[in-house]
Amino acid sequence: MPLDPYLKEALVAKLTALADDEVVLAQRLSEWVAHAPILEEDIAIANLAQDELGHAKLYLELRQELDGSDPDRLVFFRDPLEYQNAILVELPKGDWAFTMVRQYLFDAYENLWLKEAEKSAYEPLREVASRILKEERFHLKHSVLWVERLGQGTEESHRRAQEALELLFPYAKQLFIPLPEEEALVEAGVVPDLKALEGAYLEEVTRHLERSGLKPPQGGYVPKDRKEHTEYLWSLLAEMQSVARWDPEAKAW
Amino acid sequence: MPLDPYLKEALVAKLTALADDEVVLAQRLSEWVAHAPILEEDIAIANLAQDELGHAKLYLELRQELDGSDPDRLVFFRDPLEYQNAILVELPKGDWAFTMVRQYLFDAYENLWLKEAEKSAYEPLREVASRILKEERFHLKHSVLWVERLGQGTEESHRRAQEALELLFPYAKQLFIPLPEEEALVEAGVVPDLKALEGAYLEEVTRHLERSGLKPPQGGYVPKDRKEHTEYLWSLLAEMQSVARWDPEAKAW
Amino acid sequence: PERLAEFEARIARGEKIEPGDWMPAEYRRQLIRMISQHAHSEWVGMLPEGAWITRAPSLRRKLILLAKVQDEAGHGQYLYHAAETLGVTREEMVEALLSGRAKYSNIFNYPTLTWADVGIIGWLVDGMAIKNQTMLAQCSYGPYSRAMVRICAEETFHHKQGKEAVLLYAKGSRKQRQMVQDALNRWWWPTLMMAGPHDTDSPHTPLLLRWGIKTKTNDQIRQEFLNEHVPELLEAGLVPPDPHLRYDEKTGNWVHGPIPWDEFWKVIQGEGPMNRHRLLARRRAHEEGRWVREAMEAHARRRLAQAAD
Amino acid sequence: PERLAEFEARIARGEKIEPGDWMPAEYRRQLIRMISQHAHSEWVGMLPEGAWITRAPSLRRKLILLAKVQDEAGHGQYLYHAAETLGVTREEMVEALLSGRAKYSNIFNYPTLTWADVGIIGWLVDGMAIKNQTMLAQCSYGPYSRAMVRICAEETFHHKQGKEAVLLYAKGSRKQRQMVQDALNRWWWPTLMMAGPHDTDSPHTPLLLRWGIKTKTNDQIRQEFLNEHVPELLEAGLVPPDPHLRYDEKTGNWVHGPIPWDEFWKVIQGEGPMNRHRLLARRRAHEEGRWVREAMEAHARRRLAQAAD
Repeated sequence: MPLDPYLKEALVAKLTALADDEVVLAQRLSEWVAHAPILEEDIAIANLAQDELGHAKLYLELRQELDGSDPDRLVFFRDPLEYQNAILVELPKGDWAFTMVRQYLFDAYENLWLKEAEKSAYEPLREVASRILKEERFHLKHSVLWVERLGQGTEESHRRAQEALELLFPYAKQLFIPLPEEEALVEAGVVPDLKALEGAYLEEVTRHLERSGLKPPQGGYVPKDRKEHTEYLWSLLAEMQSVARWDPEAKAW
Repeated sequence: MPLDPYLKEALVAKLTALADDEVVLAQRLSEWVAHAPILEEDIAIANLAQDELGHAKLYLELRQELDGSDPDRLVFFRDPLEYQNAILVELPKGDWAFTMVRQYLFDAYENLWLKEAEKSAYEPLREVASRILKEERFHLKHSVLWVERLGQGTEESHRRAQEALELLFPYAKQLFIPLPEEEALVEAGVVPDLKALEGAYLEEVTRHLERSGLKPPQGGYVPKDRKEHTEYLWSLLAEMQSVARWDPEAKAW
Repeated sequence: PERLAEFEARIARGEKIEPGDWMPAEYRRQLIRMISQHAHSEWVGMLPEGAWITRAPSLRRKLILLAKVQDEAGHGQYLYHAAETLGVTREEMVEALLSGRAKYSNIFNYPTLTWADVGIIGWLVDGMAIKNQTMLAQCSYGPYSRAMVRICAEETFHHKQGKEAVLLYAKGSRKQRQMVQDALNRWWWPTLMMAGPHDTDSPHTPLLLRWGIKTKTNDQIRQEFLNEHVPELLEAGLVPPDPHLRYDEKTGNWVHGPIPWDEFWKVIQGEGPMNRHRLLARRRAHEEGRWVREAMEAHARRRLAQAAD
Repeated sequence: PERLAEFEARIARGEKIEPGDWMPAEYRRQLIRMISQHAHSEWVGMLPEGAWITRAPSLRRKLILLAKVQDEAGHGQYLYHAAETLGVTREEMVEALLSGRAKYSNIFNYPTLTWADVGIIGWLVDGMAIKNQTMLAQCSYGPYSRAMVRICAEETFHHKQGKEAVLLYAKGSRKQRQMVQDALNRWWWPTLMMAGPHDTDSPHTPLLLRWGIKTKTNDQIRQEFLNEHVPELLEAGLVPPDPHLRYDEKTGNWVHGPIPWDEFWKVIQGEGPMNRHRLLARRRAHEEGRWVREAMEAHARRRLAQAAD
């Protein structure tokens, strides 16, 4: 399918936002590597971080095909206010409950989105969505199980999971707020209609959370768009970009 | 007193090392501001951080008189391997016991050193030492009291203070390792002889720690020189220098 | 009623009410509410700026910011003391804050996204705060009035430093200019809302005015702020994000467009961008500091016991 | 003694010893010591490299490093399993590590100060490890030998990737070249010491050789490492920090200067630069993970109980 200039620009923006979520989430997951509660989860979390980062790379390579931009420049040389990630993924790593509840909320969204994106009218996105979905199914299994374990484990794990949920749940709703240019992409069948997915998402996660003994909170602040961030993003990127930006004369890393 | 070129170079190195300790310690203290256990200690810790940073500025201004270097360039644009701080001050902030035991170990050293430095043959250093000593006496009072409170407080505070001491104590000894060029400065009466101070220091801190119910550990790794660092310094500086280095075109901050 | 008349007469004469003096229960209640909110605002207000101490880009700015945040902690301390003169304890006030019952200034429920935010907060947020505090320095309650005099002096300093930084960046590099304009865009409406709802929506105001707790209305304060700051911002090449902003020749006032009050009420009800984060940060510091406070108390008891021997 | 003779004959014939087979107590003891040390080394070894995942400077390097550290966790897992076949539990081994009784490779008691350290570790530290592991793949104990075959394949990959990064930086910018030479200076001697003390100071070696646990001596391993890596380093313009390093025409070997064994023994005794930090990091993860493991167990019990209904 040929993209007109307006659609092309909108798709570039959308791919960037998709990649930014993955990059930032991978960074938070990376903070856990070598510090997980059991060795098996060190493996799992390194694997998750790797997959999310790999997905970011796929999205940015799609973008590269459209506008010739360099994925590494985008990741390591964009400033915090240029990042288009959702706040959900930038919040500090917290404890294991926070990490797993966040992962679950994100995985459930991503699975839904990808299943629809597999039907995209834009073939390259369709292919990438299928590739990513294969891995994301495993992510979701993993985080579904953890939500259940924590929710139904001990009193302490339940308390921690519920506390995490209180903070995180409103931010999950931000994932369903489209970009300003996204409507045209939806109409052209290029990307799924987020607004149409939100209901199914809330139903699905509420069901699983409640089955696990957890209660999704009412209310809370939902960011209005992806220009909003928190105080935590600057430091996350300062650390992440510190080597890449350390020597202006370095040509390759 | 006129300094010959060799002494001048040695003094530049020494002033930088002195400043680096203060800059890095101020950074770790800054991480506490707004998060202290009581409001009064938020005030105290902000004040400590400010004083330490002010001292760094004084040392770097002395250096500026010698070689025209810009204090801000030195602080915000030197790389981690160029920093000459002792490892004691770069270790992550830890809990309140870690912070206060470290502060005590550093304050006790600084007070001893400054009392001798007040007799320096180099007048500008003499003056700076007197100015700094006025503040450092208060710092020492504050950290002496905290060591006592924690050591003799509750079982938990004692355990935490002792654990902090286990890790920190060997690093305090690094403070008494002179720079390669320092001997000439000592002979010329410009700076105190660290080796001569170490005995008095160990005696003083051991006495206070033991009076507070804490036991300085035997052994442990003592860094051999100020080129040694840990994994923690890169991130500390990445955060600290992130705004200053963010825009190569910015001329002033 | 006789005592009330006498009390109101004292206020009318411009006398200060002092802790031991008789006062209406409602006067006490309003003051406790206002002073403790004000104290909480200082304490919570350390968080958004405090987040940038570790990243301040020069020795001088870092020293200034440390001093500023230290001042805020100090203001918190005076204000808690001032409130204590009305018969409430610090513990009660802190507990009210941590449980989410007590309020603090809405402005601190917005995040500081870049270093420029620190400058904008110093200039505009403190600028608005000073308007309010200068008025409160005239307050009829002595301890509050005196705390305000002291606080105002320090705030004026912060205001100057914030302005100086913003003006520097406004004529700095392309990225610096962008950074500071972005920060202005984010902080403009929250700052205007700091003065509180319009007079018509502010039921407490008449009573507070009568008892000399306030001497100006919210809209008066907001107007003073605008008249001072808008010309200076424009002069610096910065543009407030209000397409309706205009100068009214007749009144000599700067007139703003519609304020997003919906947002204001949401934030007050706990649904602002950083409400949960601020409370969590305060609760976490409180929780993690518990063993420290216990050690302090245990040590103090031991000292006391030794002294008694 | 008869069984011992038969056991030694099997080894002499190149047969593998398997878990159920008879083996001398000392053989079992030595293997448990070696395999668990090896497992601990993988687990602790995740820390110095893991510290740089958040700072890796490109998508590709970050993916490679994540995969590498994941592999290390995986190696730890196989090796704990291999040790378990000898009748020791993971809990016992972990407890021995956390209490400081068990050893792990000295090399992980040095800090990673810059990004170049990650490249140097991949190339040199893994290079030395491969020499050792290739030998251990011939080990007479089946499960250890098979774990080593699998591990070697992955390590070879890490080795190649480390070398590729180092070579790139060695011909990169001035700062990159400096960074990588600095890293080489810091890691050179610790890497040479990884092969263990000289044969003359290594009392276990003869027995380990006889029982086919090892098939080469420490000095042989070290020599192989030098002969492979020194020419490649020099070719890249990097200079090992050993003024006595020279090529011996007669033997065809690269000959190193005196190794700082004092430091080696200190580090083994717990007095290396990062010993306390490594143990603390492992203990802290263990402590902070306790409630998680408890939740896992509680959940598993509940599941089991439900299944039984």
